[in-house]
Amino acid sequence: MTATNKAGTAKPPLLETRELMIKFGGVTAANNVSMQIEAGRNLAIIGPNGAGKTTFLNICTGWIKPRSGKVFLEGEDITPLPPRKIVRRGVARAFQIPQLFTEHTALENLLISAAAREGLRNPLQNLHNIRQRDEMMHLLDLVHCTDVADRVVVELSEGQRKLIDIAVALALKPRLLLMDEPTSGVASSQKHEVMEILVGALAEAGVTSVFVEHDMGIVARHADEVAVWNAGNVQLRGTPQEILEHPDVIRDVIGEEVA
Amino acid sequence: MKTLLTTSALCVAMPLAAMAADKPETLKIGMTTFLTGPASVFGVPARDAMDIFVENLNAEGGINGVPIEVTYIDEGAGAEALTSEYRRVAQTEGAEVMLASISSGNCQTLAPLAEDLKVPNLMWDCGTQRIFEEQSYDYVFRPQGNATSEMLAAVAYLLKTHPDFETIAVVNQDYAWGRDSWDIFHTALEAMKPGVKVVGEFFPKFGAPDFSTEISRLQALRPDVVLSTSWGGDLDTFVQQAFQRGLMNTSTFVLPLAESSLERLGSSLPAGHIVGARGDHYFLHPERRDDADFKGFMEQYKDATGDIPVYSVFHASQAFAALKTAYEKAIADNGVDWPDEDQLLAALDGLEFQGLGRALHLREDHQGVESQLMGTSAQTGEYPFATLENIMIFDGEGLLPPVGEASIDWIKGLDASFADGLSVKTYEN
Amino acid sequence: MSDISRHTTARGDVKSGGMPSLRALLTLLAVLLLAAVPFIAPSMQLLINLALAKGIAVLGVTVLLRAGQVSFGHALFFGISAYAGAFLMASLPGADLILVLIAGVLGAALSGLLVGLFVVRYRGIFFGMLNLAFSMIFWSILEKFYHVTGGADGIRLPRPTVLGMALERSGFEAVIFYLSIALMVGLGWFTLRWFASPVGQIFQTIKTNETRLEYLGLSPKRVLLSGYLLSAILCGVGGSLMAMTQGVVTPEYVWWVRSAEMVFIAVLGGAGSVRGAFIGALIYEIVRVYASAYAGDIWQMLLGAFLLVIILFAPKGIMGIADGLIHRGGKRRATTAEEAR
Amino acid sequence: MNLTIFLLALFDGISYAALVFIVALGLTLIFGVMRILNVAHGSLYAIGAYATVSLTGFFLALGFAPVFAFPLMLVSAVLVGVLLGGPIEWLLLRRIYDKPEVLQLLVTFAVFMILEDVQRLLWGTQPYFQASALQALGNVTVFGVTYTVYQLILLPLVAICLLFGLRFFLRHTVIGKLILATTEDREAAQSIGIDADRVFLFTFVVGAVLAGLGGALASPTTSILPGMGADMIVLSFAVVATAGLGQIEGAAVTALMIGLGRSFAVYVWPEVAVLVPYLIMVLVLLVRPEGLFGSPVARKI
Repeated sequence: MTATNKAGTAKPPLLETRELMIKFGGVTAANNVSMQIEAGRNLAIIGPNGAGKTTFLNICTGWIKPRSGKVFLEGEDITPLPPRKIVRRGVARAFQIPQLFTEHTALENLLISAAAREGLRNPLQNLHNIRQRDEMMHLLDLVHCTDVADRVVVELSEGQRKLIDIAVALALKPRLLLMDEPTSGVASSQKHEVMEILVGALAEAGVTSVFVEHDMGIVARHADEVAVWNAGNVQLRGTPQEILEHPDVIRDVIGEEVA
Repeated sequence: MKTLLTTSALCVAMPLAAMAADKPETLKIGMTTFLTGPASVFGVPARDAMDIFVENLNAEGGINGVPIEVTYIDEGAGAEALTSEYRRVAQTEGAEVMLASISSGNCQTLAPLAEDLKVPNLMWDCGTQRIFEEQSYDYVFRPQGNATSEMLAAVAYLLKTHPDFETIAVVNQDYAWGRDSWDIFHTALEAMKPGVKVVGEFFPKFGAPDFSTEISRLQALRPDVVLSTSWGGDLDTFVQQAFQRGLMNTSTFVLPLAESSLERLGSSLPAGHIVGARGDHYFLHPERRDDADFKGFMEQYKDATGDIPVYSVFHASQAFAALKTAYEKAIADNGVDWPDEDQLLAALDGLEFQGLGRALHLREDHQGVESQLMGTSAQTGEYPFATLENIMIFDGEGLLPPVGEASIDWIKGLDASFADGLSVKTYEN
Repeated sequence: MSDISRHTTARGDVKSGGMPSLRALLTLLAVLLLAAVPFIAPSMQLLINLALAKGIAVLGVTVLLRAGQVSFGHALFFGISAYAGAFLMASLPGADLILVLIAGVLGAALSGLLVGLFVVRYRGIFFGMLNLAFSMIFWSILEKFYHVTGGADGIRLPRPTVLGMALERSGFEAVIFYLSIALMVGLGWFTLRWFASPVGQIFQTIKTNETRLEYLGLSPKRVLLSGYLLSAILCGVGGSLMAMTQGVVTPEYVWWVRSAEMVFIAVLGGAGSVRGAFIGALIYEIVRVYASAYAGDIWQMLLGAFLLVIILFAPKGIMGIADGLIHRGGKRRATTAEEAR
Repeated sequence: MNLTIFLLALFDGISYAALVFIVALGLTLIFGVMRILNVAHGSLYAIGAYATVSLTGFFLALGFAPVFAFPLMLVSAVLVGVLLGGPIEWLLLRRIYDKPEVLQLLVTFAVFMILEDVQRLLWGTQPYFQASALQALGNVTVFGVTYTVYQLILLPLVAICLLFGLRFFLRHTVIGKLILATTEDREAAQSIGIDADRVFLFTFVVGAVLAGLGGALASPTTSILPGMGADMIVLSFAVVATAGLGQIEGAAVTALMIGLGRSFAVYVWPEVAVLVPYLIMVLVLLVRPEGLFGSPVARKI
């Protein structure tokens, strides 16, 4: 994956958007967004509420269709595809509000994810007996949720659900993982620890990630690259250090965080 | 050796054993009838009547000292409940005779079942002519006429009273009875009066709440005659709406089942329309109304229910009469205390019996030969509803195809002289 | 007989990994008791046979309930299968029982696929209503096209042969009865396994989160369709058995009240429970027949009141009550895959 | 098809549509506000008809003029709403608002089964007919075709009044606005002090009154007999679903479509007349899943 970067322009970027436009009512949620996401990096997206960050993730995964503009995955136009087909091409997603099968246990959520990935069709095999069970237990271990493996999702804490949500996405073995505020709902004392675990897991699996984040401390420590969103477009892009020291960012974004 | 002896002893004993059954404490019979659903307009009166017949007979000591006990089965509860209940009553409760049923569909289901269960079954009210024409049964009998005799009587009456009509339209319920009865009526018309033009055929769905559309079309078509073999709420609604819209002033209605709606229709059935009763069933039966038993029953029934009896009550009376007569005949013929099944079946063959109407008899194919009464509606003021005048009672024999022949084929071979050849008695009212 | 008990013990073994649990034991006993009915209570045989046929159809409704969907038109597949069998018998007199069953199930599967392709776009009330509309269309056709379908009186379905043998009523009824028991055990076992399998588990997520389903790379419509097909086939098997047991098929098979009745039974037995479908059907049929025999005027009212009591006071149905009794005092673990077994 | 026949079909369709609309109106109102599809609606319709027939018969026997039948229809409808609708909501539905849709539907189905037998116990199995209201208004002849004033003029008039009356009520009265607010967002409405329980009770009673009124208005033209409710409920379901659940104006348009479709079918292709409502429903829903006038609900993630 990292080879792509070194090869330079020979290979198209992992994900690229060109001139995305969309409006909801009178609000411009995406205003001519053109962006490239290179493989092998963890890109953080920051910006005030309503800047269009989640909309960007929605468009990239096909949940919302842009009025104009296109999305490319390794050079292939995926704009018209429904989310499931984009997922099948290696783009997974975790959500701000965890999207889990609430009547299933944490482990079952992962097993179902693995089953979806492998396309298991045998109607006589028990879900708990599938070959990928150990792999999923390992994944649960990665997100430090082994102890709640057999608990039904509705019984879990918000933070645990966020982690399971990410693990479910990781279980698909994606190339690119899009996360919407991965640490919201996690106790602030544990945020860094959780991010540590996550980034480690991503690195181990060789997954590129894009995550929307409000906590600048997290961004500073765990992102390889930062994109600042404002009024439906990327305002700035750079290394965490460059961005966090930029006066506009200090004024618009960090100021708001403090407020 | 010993076995041989026993066997031969048994052989000797067998015919004797077959000669007499143990006299039961009660004669159990099962009767299927509609207690729920639209057809309960027939089912409930028949049950009420049956209760009266049974009570009366038991008060006299029953049949040869054996009182009768009836178990009713609701035809309205659906086919599964009906068949399983039928079996339960016939097998577990030990009913000796079953009376089934009102619905032709149920008759077609239950007739083969009765045959398989080997329980004598009197088809007391269903109209389909097909039963004995398509199959022969040992255990199934019909103590009443069928669609063929009923429709032919209506055709004959129409031809006798309105010889000059040219166009006809039909509005029948969309189910087997509505379709079959029109097939017979239409085939008969074509054979006996070939020039008649059918200007409209409507089959609104069973239980339709509204006939405005059909009536609008009939008003545009202006047929001389409108036929409807509908019954119950459908017939009431249709006649009421037709009356309201003035259709009954411009066309003559032929309503072969309207006897059962006379009381409910009240003043909405004007004078001059043709009314039938699926047999010679009429609470003012011109030949029977002065008889003591007829009058007595009418009063008893009126006291019990507050209504005048409709044809299903007559059919119940015929089934009951057939049952009672068959047992008495079997007992007398064999000189036994109580007949066994074979003796009962033998007695039923060719049985003659009389219910509230004229006497009937069963043909060799087990089909009953029933007279048919037709009349014309009249509002005399004597009752708050229409009564009949110009009543004709047709002898049933001429209205049925010969044994073994299918109705439709037989009717196709009839001609204009058919109506004149029938044996009929006419009464002013 | 022997193969029936083998099926049952096999299920018991799988369930608890070799240790027959109380539940498996009770199930085995219940099946054995049912199989003994022709000997101990012959007059109940027909009634129970009809209940079993209906139970298999209710199992189809149960499958959909697992995905949180309720169909008010599944009598459609029940009826299509029954009529397919009747038409087959009409055009091919003396056809074999197996052939009638196959024709019925094929008809149900095919129509299930066609109707399913449309209705899987809907959820909740609309899903239920659209199913209702399809069943009512078929019902109207049956009633209306009298010359083909026999109208409201339906079509008689003569007794099919059994493996080439023409049987008397009693023999045929015995065959149908044990066939129904075998199918109940076989299909019940299959459905249990299917519920616990990856496909079945994915199907049940329709109830909780379709967004995640889509983001697992799966089409919720396709997923729902797979279960819809299974449910149509199960209804089809039930319809064929019912038609052969009754010997007649009528449009009443498809009437909406019949569909509602299936949902009724599924909820009565315990919404989503495989055993509940059959227990519910048995209880329903028995209550209904005896209520109509002994309270001819108010049997509907009794059934309605019965349903109200169940929903208000025991919403998990009879299986919920039974579970409560079995597990009383014991710890209750509620993982879905476990429950599915 | 000449003009006369066209007009005939038109009249038939309109009078039929008016009646169906009145019944469907109550159903869609209840669903719109409470998200409950009330299967027992058909029974309330039937009981409204029975009550009208009995009351009218009683008062006519006392020597009242036939015109008196009209106020009695209203009385019957209100009786159905208050004596049946009220307790059904109060005793049963209130307990199940938090239960799954399936159970809610089944509760109303159970009520339907019970009420079917109640009708039979109270009124027996013989059909009733009470046409004095119809006769009181007489006939009108249009283009050589006789039609009853009741069906051609009164029924459509009542339907139109109800349509606009209910619109006005919901949008321009305090109670109406409370109902709409509760419909939009029940929790928000409760948080600003609206008693949702009372709104629901009121809505259900109004819906039941409309069902009863439908039956009352139908009674002069049709036989009242057991089972009449089951047919009506399926038909009004079809109207309501085709229109979009909770759409009042939509229900009017759909009822008209179904009424006209049916009456024209009788002239063009009688065999499919019964199929028309369901065909329209399936076709509409295939193209517009949320119904003709319903709006799609966006899923939020």
